[in-house]
Amino acid sequence: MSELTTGSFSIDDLENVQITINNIVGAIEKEAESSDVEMGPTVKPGVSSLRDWDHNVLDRYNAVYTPMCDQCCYCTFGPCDLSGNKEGACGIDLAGHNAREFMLRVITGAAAHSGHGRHLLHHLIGLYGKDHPLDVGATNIIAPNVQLVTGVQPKTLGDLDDVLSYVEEQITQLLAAVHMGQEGAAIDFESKALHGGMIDHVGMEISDIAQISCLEFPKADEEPPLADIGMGCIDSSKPTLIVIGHNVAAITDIIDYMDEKGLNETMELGGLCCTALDMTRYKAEDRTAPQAKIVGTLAKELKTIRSGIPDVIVVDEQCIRADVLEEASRLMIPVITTNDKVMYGLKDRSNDDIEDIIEDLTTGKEKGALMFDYEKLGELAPRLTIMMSEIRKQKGIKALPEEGDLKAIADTCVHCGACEVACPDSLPISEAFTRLSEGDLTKFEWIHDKCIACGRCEYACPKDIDVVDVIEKCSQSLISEEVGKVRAGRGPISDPEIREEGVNLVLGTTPGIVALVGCSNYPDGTKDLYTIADEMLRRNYIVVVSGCSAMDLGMYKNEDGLTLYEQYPSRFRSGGLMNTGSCVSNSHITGAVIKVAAIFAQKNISGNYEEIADYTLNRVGAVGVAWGAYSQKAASIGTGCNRLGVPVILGPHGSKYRRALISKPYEEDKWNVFDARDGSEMKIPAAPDYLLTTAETVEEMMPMLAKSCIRPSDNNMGRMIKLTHYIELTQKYLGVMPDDWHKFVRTETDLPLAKREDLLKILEAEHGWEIDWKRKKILSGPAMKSDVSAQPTNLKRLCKEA
Amino acid sequence: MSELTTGSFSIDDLENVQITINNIVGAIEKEAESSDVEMGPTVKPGVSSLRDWDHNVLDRYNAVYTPMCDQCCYCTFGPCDLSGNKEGACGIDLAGHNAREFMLRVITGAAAHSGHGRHLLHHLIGLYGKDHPLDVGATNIIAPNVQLVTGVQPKTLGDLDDVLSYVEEQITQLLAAVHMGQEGAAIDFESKALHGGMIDHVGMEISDIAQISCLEFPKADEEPPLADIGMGCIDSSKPTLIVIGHNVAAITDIIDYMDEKGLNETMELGGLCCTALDMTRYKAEDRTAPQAKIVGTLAKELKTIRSGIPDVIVVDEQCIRADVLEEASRLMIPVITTNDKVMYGLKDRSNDDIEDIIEDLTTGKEKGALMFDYEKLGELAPRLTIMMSEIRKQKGIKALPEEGDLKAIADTCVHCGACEVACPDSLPISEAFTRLSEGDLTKFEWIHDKCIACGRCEYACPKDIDVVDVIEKCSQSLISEEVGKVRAGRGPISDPEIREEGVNLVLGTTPGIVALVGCSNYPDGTKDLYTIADEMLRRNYIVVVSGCSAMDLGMYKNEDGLTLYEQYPSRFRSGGLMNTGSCVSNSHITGAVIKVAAIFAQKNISGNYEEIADYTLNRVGAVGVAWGAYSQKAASIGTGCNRLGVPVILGPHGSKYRRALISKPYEEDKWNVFDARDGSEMKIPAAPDYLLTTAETVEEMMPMLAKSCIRPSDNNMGRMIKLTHYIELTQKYLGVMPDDWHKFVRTETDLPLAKREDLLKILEAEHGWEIDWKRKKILSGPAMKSDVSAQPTNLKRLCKEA
Amino acid sequence: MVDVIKNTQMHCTYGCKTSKAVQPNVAGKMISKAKRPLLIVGSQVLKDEELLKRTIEIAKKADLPVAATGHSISGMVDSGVNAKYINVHSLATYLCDPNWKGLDGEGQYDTVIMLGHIKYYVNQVLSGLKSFSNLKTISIERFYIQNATMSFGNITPEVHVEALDELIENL
Amino acid sequence: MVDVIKNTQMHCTYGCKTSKAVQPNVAGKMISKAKRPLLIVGSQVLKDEELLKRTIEIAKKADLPVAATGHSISGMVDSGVNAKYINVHSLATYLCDPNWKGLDGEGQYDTVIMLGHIKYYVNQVLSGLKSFSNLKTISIERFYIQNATMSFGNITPEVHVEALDELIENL
Repeated sequence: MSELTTGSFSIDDLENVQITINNIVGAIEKEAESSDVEMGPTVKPGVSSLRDWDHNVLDRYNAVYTPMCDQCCYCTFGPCDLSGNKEGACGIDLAGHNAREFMLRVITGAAAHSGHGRHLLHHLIGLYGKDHPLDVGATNIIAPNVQLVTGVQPKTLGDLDDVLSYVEEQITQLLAAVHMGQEGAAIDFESKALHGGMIDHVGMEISDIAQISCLEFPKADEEPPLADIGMGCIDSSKPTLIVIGHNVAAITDIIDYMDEKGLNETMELGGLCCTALDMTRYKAEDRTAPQAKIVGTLAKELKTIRSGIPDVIVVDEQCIRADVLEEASRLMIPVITTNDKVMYGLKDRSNDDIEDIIEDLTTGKEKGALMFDYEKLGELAPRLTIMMSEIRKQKGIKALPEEGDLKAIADTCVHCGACEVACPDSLPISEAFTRLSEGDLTKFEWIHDKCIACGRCEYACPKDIDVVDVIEKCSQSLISEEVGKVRAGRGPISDPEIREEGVNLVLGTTPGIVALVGCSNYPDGTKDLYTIADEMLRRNYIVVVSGCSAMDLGMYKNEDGLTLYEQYPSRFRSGGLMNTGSCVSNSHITGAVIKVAAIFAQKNISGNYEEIADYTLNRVGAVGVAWGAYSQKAASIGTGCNRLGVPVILGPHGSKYRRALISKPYEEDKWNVFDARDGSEMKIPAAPDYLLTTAETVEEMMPMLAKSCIRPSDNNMGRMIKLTHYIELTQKYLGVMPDDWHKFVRTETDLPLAKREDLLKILEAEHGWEIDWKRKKILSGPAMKSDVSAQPTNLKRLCKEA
Repeated sequence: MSELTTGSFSIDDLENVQITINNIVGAIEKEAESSDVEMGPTVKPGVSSLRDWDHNVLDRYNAVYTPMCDQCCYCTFGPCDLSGNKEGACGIDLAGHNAREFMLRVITGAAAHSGHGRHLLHHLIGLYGKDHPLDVGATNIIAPNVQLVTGVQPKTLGDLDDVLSYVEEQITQLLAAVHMGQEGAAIDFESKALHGGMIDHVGMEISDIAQISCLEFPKADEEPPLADIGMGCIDSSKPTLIVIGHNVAAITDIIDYMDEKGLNETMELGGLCCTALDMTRYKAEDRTAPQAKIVGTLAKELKTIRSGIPDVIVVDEQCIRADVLEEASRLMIPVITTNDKVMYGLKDRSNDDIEDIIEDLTTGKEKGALMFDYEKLGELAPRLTIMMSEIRKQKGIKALPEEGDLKAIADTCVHCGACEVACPDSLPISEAFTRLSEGDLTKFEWIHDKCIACGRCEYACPKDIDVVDVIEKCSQSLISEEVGKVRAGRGPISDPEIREEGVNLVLGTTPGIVALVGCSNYPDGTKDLYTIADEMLRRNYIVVVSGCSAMDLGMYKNEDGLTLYEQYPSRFRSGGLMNTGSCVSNSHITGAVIKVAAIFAQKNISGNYEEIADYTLNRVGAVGVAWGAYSQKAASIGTGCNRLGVPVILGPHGSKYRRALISKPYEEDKWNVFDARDGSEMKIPAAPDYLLTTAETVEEMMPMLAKSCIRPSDNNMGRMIKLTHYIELTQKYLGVMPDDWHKFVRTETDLPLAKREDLLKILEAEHGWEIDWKRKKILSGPAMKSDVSAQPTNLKRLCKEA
Repeated sequence: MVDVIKNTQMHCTYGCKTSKAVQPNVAGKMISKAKRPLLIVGSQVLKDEELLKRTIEIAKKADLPVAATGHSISGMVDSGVNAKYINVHSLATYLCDPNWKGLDGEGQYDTVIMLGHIKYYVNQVLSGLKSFSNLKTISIERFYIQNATMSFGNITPEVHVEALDELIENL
Repeated sequence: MVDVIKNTQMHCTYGCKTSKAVQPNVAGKMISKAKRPLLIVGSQVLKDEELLKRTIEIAKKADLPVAATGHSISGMVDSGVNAKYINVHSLATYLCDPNWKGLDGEGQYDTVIMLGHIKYYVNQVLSGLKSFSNLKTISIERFYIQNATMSFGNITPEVHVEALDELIENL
């Protein structure tokens, strides 16, 4: 029995009894011994285990609160007025409450991802068994986040189960702290928020590696196939099935049924949000182009329904408009819910006969159905779609106003401006109606590209104008041209890629990783994202995308009609553009960062969170961007990045997360670290100068990105490259030189080669630095020394004694 | 190996490896076979498993929303204006959002309890091992809630571990649904809220049976000892250590140290909130009177600190004012935090030498310390208390204003009324200041008894008057008399008690169970609770109390100086008054209800939630009361009762939970159930006519309580008794006859004996019923039949075919 | 004329929609004009005889049916007022239901008048009516009640009595 | 005189405390009187030449140092205005810090004037200043900004230009 491992076995004299050994006490330690896996100090950290690290980081990057409301209404002592940082009835002040609010958003996001993971895992274990091996491609580190946090190196689906229980325990502990009368200090709510963010990446990783391993997704693939995207790519003459959500578990059976019955030409299958992305990954391991089409992001949901094109809608979970059933049933589109997170009050038909369900839905007796039996769903949804297409045609279901009616609708507008006050982006709806009255549709077309179709304008309108319908109708020709290409999610970054690129990242010769993540809802549509990615790719940054950002990036083409996906290689290298996959694939971005420490720097990562985060913060120039207005998940994803030492920039809507982490570069004593070689203190550049902040415009963000990638470990070549981009981007987008560029200069070789002489002159004239003009050398001036072999760390404990 | 069970064992040829078998697949089924334990249909129900039951109940008891705010600020699309039930940017409407808000409160409460349970369990397993047997007294059903929900019959501490993981999984799933873009239907958020409430009782039960089993608490004890309670029972001349919170794990070491060192006479150990209650249960299994004193509830926290009496404060978790550190350090009272839920930004001193910590705290170098090592805490806290007492005396620390200064303070009041607007109960502070200016302290004394010492008045005051200090100073003589007695928490109700009383409850001859639970913060101090309990005990109701309610009930005495605890037996029987224990002991109240079904009705309870809830709703006259303003935990406790079919009345502050469940008695088709004997429909009385509602005053609540206990299963004697109380209480407290009493009359024997003739006359004259005056019999009129052998049920599936 | 609309300070807001501050004479006229009014009287009237007296007077003069909430009914026994006990939370629930027939079976109300309630409680209960009914709600309490359609401002007990007198004159 | 305080409608409230609606002439005088003012200019000025022109005029006439946020600095190069680029979120952070020495090292500011910002963004950023600083914040945007100390109401772009002209006259 010495080969006893986790798993299941039977014993002869216990009939019908199968024994499952979930966990062998000491197994991790044993494995560590046998395979030389070192364990760090924080295996499965509790809420307070990494608090020292958090307080260390928060001392430089201060929590900045911009409350959404200066009241608290959590408990029945209240509501309490906390304005001016007053205390409420329980003694909490506005800073504490806001920190708590932010933490709650973070764990809500983390719960959404890990709740998704739990559902997937139950489902996949049901289909493939606990012993199904995990396989995510060419890597020895299957689950970098899992390993970093818990010390576990999962090999099978079953191994993920226990890790997920740890995640759930931590989330419950954090939610408990939200309760009245718990934490009293804002800084400890911040530490809890960071804990929640870290946990989120574990939950995301579990979700994605489970589905990659079971559903034949691309596995660290450097050339995953391209998929169609856009409202314009759906052939609306065919019966159309639209799926919405984030969890492909329910949908694979539909794809299989359609394949099996040869329905791919008969009908359209389109998806919105991450389920769409994961549909294109399903069975794409062999690089066959996916049949399913991506309609678009959350911002396209209402527009898609209002178009009347879907004949049936299937929803699963997350990022689904709450009014799908209401909106769809107005246009006689049956809705099938498939997940207990979203049930819409519909009758559970899981145990009913398909024919009965079809009868009830085609006759309109029921507006929709709840279906937990995915095999049944696989048959029901396509069949119903084909039938509903015919029925809806016969009934002459009419969506959107007639073009001839637009002027009359515009004339009813009284120009009260209520719609503009209600519009999240203050779009000029009133003016567009004036123009429409004159027969000019172009202003509404212009709005279409900025409008996220939230529908608030319609509720505000005293004349009950269906503003979204008007926008959509006015933009029909634009919409029909909305077609693009997205690379299917490749999954993790492979070990060979990391091995090759790690050194460039740490020395700075690859200027940085820019990760574009999160939701869409960019007031300027897809263009902003394209601008960022294009600019940074040209400058040889590594650009990684995921989720809705990955979708939007595929919607914009250059003059030759090519998307960025078609122009840049999908490899983790300087100038590479990778789509990791759906929302939960964000874990591969932090995963790649962790792997840089593991593979390039040969660090132990098991249960060694603090050291790896410290390594990242001081050496890996990576920055995340979540540009759009967004759900709670961006808060958790971003916060998970933050704890790992990766800064994140949000768009202006991101200020409504109510909390940023911003440093004060003028506090000079905050910009010191230890040199691990001897424990001496060393000055470091004030970059990144935030861990979570917002940018006002894309133009402002460009130089911020470059500066955010500057790290103490940059060698001279690396610093020169980064500084070049920082200066060039500032000049290009702000029209001026950055006023702090000189603070990043340690020696003349840090200076951009082409401008070296000019810059030396400025250093001499404006900053009083001493220059040896003969040798073009800096004699005095820099605050920092250039010493590439220094080992910058925030952690005294990692230092050798002097 | 055929005796293999869950637990741990070692194998000889695997050195240093101990194998823990957490779970044997099929073990439950096997045990079921061997011991004839039947399993119901919902073992470890997921989020949707009991949804049919919820929808069934919600069809009669409609969710009623009274929003605290008609906006939503969850995500960065917002904030959104939902007023008038508008939809926000994600499509959610005000009803849906409010249902979500309520659900979030419920799971916050549930997380607090189960997070507490997880902490306790880790701690106790660390001390006593996984195999430590569970023992809660004379019962075969050790964990009725656990068994009902999960089918597990736990025997050891280790058995609880797995159940708690299930709880954490469910809480995570529910939190996930809070995320933007999940559930769109209010009714399904309601179902999720009910799920969270049910889960809460599992979490509470785990917490309490773990500590009862390990810490020598009374075990279903019918005569637990009495403990001292009240701010007046602390001898302030002695060094005083005050502990605040809900988790006694950290405190037992302090008690042990004090015992061991003979410090019980040297210093005072007092507690606030549930930790105090559990201190009096610790080692009280043998009925020795506890040394530790209960200072009071949450409402006494600020007053206790402001008094300056504590020399050291130790906090653990839950219901601790967030400003404890700030308030305490003003009076040089060091604060020790002991739990990761509450850390106050303090330095973790767990690994430091006690002498160093004492040095830092006695010199004021640090305001407090974080201490996770409870053995160290056990020594640190008492030693520090004795030292601080001396130091604080020497420093002449002054708390509260001098009596001579009161008039001057009163004169600074400008009577702007801002304090009264800020006061949660609109207390007449301005008038009290006028009187105080005239030298009259009595108005402030009057306020003292109503004031919950939340401190909002102080923040509102433009003259910076420390209003709470003034109230407290004016009430010194009153406070010194605040002494009472509380019976230490007895734990669960025993099987013999249930066996004896079950029949009376189901037939109604014991008119009902009234459970007084939840927080204090009664604007009328302790008197309201006394009034309710006294009235109902005199009427032979069973009264069960827990938590802060149990404390407050001990603060009021009759003319003979006796508390109700001293007047009524602590047995589960008609006219019995029981304190089950702390907050988590609320699970024993639902536990008792479950046991009635299990023991009296011989129902299978394992994984059989729906049937037991249906049984309770239709046959067990129990009602909960949570009278004060309260934290989120009351929402979860109450909602757990609701799913089980137990109605709950809240005080007026409870309306701020924003959601009630109220029926419409005029919807006559809602008041039918099936008779399980043949599936026929039968009319039932409209009682309870709510599952969660509020009462405006204690006077209003009295008749509500009586009516809430009326059930279809009442026999004639039972109905007569209940109706008698309903009529008498209405007359006594409202001054009128209830206008619906006749609706509960099925036959003349249902009528109160003493008034039978008068009532028959009214039925004839006002309601047109036909009476046979000779035989004093009702010939026609009643809407319902009297049939004691009927088996009322909401569940068609439980009915025999006709 | 008593001015009751000067002070509309609230401790906290329930959102953007805020009740219109109303003077007693206007309130009086609106009550008189209502087609199907209901006076909802809370238990706080029992704490002040002057208040109770005026409550009864309002009910009688305007011939208003009274919903007596809490235990306020005990103050109106034999007062000649058409009062019925009802729990205010239940009442608010029924008031949102177009199918409810009223306390007298004659149908749903169009205007309710709130008097004698606990401030935070009535505000909370009215918050439901504000968003989930079309009912007009007039608060004549001595506090500014944000969630009513119309409300007096914050006034002293003395001014409150004067204001009610003026309201009565205008019935 | 332009009336800019008529419409103070907001989509949602951030709590009870609401900015005082202010007329252009009053705002102008307050700016002139400030001891240590800072004009914070957002990138929206670049979308409207009239607005940009007046922004520069305000800065020059009142001799205000300018914090140029977003990429607004690109519109002020060579305009003769004393402008420095800074991220507005960072700026708001420093404005809450009594130890900050300002853009020019001369010390913390007492009054900031907001112009040319994205409505929801500036409101959000100001919410931090409202609760965590003693700074006076004057919004002269064309939207009512609740979290400022003082703000114009909601006005059209045309009225906005007129209002700024009037403000300039009163500097």
